[in-house]
Amino acid sequence: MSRLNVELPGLSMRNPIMPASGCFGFGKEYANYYDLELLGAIAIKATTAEARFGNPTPRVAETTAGMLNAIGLQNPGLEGVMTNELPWLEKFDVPIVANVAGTEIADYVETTAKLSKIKNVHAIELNISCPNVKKGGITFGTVPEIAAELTKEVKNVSAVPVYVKLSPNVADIVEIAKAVERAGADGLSMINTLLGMKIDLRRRKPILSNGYGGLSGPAIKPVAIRMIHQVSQVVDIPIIGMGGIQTAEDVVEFMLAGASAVAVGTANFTDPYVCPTIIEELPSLLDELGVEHITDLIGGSYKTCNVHS
Amino acid sequence: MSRLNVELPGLSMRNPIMPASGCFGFGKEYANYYDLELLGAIAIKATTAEARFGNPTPRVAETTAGMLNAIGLQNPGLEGVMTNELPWLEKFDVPIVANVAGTEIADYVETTAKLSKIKNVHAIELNISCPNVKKGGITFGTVPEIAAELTKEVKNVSAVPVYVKLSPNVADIVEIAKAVERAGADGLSMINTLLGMKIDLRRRKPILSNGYGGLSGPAIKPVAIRMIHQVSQVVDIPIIGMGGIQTAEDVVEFMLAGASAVAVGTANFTDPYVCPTIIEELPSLLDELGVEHITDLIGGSYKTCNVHS
Amino acid sequence: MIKKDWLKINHHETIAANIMELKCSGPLVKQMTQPGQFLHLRVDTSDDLLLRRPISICDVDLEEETVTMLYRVEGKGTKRLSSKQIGEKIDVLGPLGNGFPLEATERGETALLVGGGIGVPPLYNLSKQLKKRGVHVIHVLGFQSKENVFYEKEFLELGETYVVTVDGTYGEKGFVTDVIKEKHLSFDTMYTCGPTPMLSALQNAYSDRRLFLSLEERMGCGVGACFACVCHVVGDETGTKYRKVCTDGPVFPVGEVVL
Amino acid sequence: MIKKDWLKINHHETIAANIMELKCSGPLVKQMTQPGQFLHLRVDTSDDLLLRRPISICDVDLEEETVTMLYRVEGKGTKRLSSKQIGEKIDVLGPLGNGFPLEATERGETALLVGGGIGVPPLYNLSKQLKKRGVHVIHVLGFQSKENVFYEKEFLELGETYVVTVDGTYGEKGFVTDVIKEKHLSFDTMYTCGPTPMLSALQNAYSDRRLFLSLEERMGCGVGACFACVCHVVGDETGTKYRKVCTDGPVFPVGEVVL
Ligand SMILES: Cc1cc2nc3c(=O)[nH]c(=O)nc-3n(C[C@H](O)[C@H](O)[C@H](O)COP(=O)(O)OP(=O)(O)OC[C@H]3O[C@@H](n4cnc5c(N)ncnc54)[C@H](O)[C@@H]3O)c2cc1C
Ligand SMILES: Cc1cc2nc3c(=O)[nH]c(=O)nc-3n(C[C@H](O)[C@H](O)[C@H](O)COP(=O)(O)OP(=O)(O)OC[C@H]3O[C@@H](n4cnc5c(N)ncnc54)[C@H](O)[C@@H]3O)c2cc1C
Ligand SMILES: Cc1cc2nc3c(=O)[nH]c(=O)nc-3n(C[C@H](O)[C@H](O)[C@H](O)COP(=O)(O)O)c2cc1C
Ligand SMILES: Cc1cc2nc3c(=O)[nH]c(=O)nc-3n(C[C@H](O)[C@H](O)[C@H](O)COP(=O)(O)O)c2cc1C
Ligand code: FES
Ligand code: FES
Repeated sequence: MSRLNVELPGLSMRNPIMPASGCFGFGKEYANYYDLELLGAIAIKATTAEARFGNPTPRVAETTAGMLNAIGLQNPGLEGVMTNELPWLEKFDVPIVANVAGTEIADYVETTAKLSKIKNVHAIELNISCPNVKKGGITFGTVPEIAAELTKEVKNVSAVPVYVKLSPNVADIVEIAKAVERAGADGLSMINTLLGMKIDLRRRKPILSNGYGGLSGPAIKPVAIRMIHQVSQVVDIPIIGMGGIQTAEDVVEFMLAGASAVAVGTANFTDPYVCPTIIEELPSLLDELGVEHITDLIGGSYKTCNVHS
Repeated sequence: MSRLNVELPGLSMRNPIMPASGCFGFGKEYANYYDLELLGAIAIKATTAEARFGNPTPRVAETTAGMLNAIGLQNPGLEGVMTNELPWLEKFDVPIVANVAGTEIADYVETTAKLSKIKNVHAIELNISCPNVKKGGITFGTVPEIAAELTKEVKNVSAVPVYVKLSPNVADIVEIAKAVERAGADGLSMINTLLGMKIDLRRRKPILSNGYGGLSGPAIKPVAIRMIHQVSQVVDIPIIGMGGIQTAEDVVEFMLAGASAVAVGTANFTDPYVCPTIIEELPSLLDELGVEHITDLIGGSYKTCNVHS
Repeated sequence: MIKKDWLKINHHETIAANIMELKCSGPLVKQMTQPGQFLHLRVDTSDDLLLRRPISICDVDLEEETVTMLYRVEGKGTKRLSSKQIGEKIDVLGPLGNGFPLEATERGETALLVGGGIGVPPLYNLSKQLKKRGVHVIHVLGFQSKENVFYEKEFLELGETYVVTVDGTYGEKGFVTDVIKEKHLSFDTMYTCGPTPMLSALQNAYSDRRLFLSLEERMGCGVGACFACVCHVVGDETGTKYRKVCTDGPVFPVGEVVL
Repeated sequence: MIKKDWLKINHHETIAANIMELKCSGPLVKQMTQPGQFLHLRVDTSDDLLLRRPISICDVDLEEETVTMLYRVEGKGTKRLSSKQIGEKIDVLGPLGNGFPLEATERGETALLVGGGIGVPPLYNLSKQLKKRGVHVIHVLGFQSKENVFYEKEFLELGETYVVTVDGTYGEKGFVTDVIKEKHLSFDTMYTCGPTPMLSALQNAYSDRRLFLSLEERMGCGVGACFACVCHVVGDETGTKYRKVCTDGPVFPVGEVVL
């Protein structure tokens, strides 16, 4: 009897835990640490149409309870991912979420069209935190109309459900969420990183060679919880929650806020075993909280009907 | 010979350190801990036209390297502040920054008109992170046009320079900053808190009775540094920087990012002596960094002319 | 006058289920004269826990400059505090707030001290000081269950002591209010600290008596500057009057604030 | 196979200005067989420092299951590490990466080991292992100043050792490259670890020799998953080829990666 399984569009997950995109490569490295089939799903690193080297190093900086990254979407490109990475993952019975990035709509469309047809890709995660070169560098994810247009075009070509990964760097996350839902998104992933910076006092220069980078880790958790709480009450599509998750308690908090599953990013760096540890600890935490099935938690902070008290 | 003094519109500060609004009451409490004249300035708690009790408790929650607050702008109202709080502060030779909040433009105008004429009020800080009731609850600080309109109206009546305190909960902080500069702001304060939430797993309810609250503390520092770095390069008015400052090193980082002075908020709760401690530590840190006068640091992360290397 | 210092841990042990007894010393203790005041502890210096934890003064030895605190291991902060070893130092701000008024009870009168759970500790030094002033003290201490009971012996040494457990596994069964009625305890002044439902029950039953209640609220600064810990004032029609638990309280006379 | 464990601190002391020697033990040490590999340390369990710190293996005693690390107290993490006491445990991930190839030098040949500052430590176990294989070892160790010099005696016990300081306050004055030239040191293989400018100078001077360089880069995961620590590949026209310092390195043969 499973108490942890979660059914989401395209993703039949044995538990709600997946490593977050960009924090788990294409799975090979952590496969040296544990059996990847323990995971509910795997979100692989962002894939772009062409191979990319990314930004110059340093690409990471530590901040209080967080980290900044400016990897710059390094990846082997669509061809590389299809020929080298995804086939290797086939031996694991675990659904893959393919994260797709680009600099214009055509990139996303091309990449999605091809990736979504690969056997073990069960869902596409649209990374809309990238700047749109055609629109003068405005980030896709900050303008509802642009986010919606991108979603629609990608949905047209995708063979699997599409999750749109929202950027938290906006004034009104609800507006964006509703726009992509209307445009056909099957689910949402939230949140991506907050834009941040750290300066080296002695060199008087940013630590990241790119200047700005994405802030992740427990520092941003309250922002993620708030956004998921806002959005989950007004959309009808499920949310994969992320942002600072480190423990089973964090997972419960995200689900109470309205997430249907979660992704763990930065915490993999602190502890490579964090995902299986969380999965192992969940059942006893559910016992302690008097929860039978993990899905009973979803939206529990506003859905009174679920509360056992 | 002072190495720490900073001259800003309306504010002749003996050092760049002021306690942040809302974290220092009206000065009375911390006056039991140290001489308030050690400070560069004091930003007093937000004043509204009418007295307010604020939100029900709990009003604070701790998060990793941060805290959430939903005080709800409790304050004795314009009359109370003018008759009880400001006169008491007169005995200290330290400039006061009066933080002004409201729910519609008329509130801000009324409060500023009166407060700005009080002898020891040297500057007004406009808290534009409040929801505008007349515009359906949209936060003043998230729409450039509304922020600009508010700034202009307030400038019209203010007898002292006006600093506009920006909300970080926006997609494009530069746009807002430019709009309020054009509308006549004499300076900027940034950043206010990020909107966040924390949920109690057992009660399944937000810890704050208000649900959402403002995230402050070191968790948000990278966001503050990034925004100040972005804005200071494109505006000609000075910036009072804040968000997670705890140490003299943090002050230097904010000034390198482009702040001309700083405010210390949450850290007062961790250590009531934090402001005088920072002030005391600054000179030796300047020595270590080879900086003669603290103002040489301003914008040092992008102004190469200032670098001694 | 110093208000914050590093106290050295002399003693740290578990005395009941999840309840630790912590003794530490330093010159700051000299100022801890008022029972019912609290200390604001920084549990460690890492930056993930920013807020201090308010913990009541349970007892002080002014000669030895030693203060005793009893605390329940609850969340992140008290868990981390519980790992501190003898010899380590801890950053203490205080004493803060207004404690129990000793002068409210005259020599020869009887004071009833009613504590619930982790509200029991501040009553201990209060009882000692009242007794020293010639006040007759009676204690009613309520706990969840047998395993949670602490300091019974210590209170017994000062006077009559009734222990009550909700589940009846130790002492009387029920709530503190039950015992006060059943035992017909009479008193001139009542001092109490404990969970809000207990305080409300006592307030309802004894609103016409000399009753002092110690409140709990989540705090930011602990010194009166942040307005985190306010409560409404009884009978205030404007709804804007307030008291701060950290500086006006934590102890209030009955009828002053809304619980 | 375990890859992460809590090692117990046996020894922790300052051996030069800001340089600490840390020895700890546990079964994980059994796997630390390759000189030049590194350990990824979690300096403590509070949540304000999320990233692990990469520290080289300086020496191992496989029998005693003890590993020695030398580190410089730099920023927040190493400062906090330096306060750990004997008996405390520390969370160690590793050994990670590809170390120095012992087999690149044949019995009877000469290896020149060139270290700069905090790049010196990994050369110590390398030297020991090379010597055990019958290789003749020569060491050139560069430091800023006299107060920064460490492990001279330890290296001397293994073979010829030249210490160089930038300011000339100890040993030869100048850079490691100066000494190599002035002393006409000849070698079959050179192994080096130190600051990038030093590595570049050696690479430029000895690009046609058997030379292995250990690189440093800021890391996220340390295991190859995050792409934080990449470097370009020499001669790659596409600009998209890379090596990861954490898994492909930290040791690379000369000419493989762009410094
Ligand atoms: C005046 C006063 C005196 C107190 N005296 C004692 C005492 O003598 N012994 C004792 O065990 N406890 C006492 N408490 C309660 C104690 O402060 C909390 O149990 C403690 O702060 C919980 O911290 P944590 O790190 O374990 O929990 P966490 O959940 O990690 O705390 C998170 C935040 O919430 C606050 N918080 C959580 N619970 C409470 C609470 N019940 N009251 C106030 N703040 C809370 C914490 O201070 C912290 O800021 C007192 C509280 C007050 C207000
Ligand atoms: C493969 C490898 C082996 C190393 N071996 C040793 C050794 O044996 N002894 C030793 O003293 N140092 C060694 N270093 C350098 C050591 O990792 C850094 O000095 C240390 O991480 C600094 O941490 P901090 O907390 O003091 O500084 P902080 O400034 O607080 O560190 C902040 C972040 O930046 C990273 N960082 C800062 N400086 C460096 C650096 N020079 N290299 C890599 N990351 C850095 C930290 O790991 C951390 O993630 C090695 C580095 C690498 C990559
Ligand atoms: C090093 C690193 C690389 C990342 N790369 C990607 C990426 O390629 N695509 C993406 O959508 N998100 C990426 N992210 C964001 C994470 O997937 C996640 O949304 C974010 O880090 C918040 O979760 P966390 O706090 O658990 O790390 C990356 C994050 C980190 C730290
Ligand atoms: C308890 C609390 C109350 C605050 N009240 C106000 C306020 O009244 N007006 C205002 O402009 N900002 C207010 N702020 C925001 C701070 O002034 C500051 O901008 C923010 O906390 C970031 O700085 P910090 O991280 O140093 O706290 C408040 C912050 C806190 C924590
Ligand atoms: S805790 Fe800040 S006013 Fe009471
Ligand atoms: S540190 Fe993550 S790939 Fe090397």
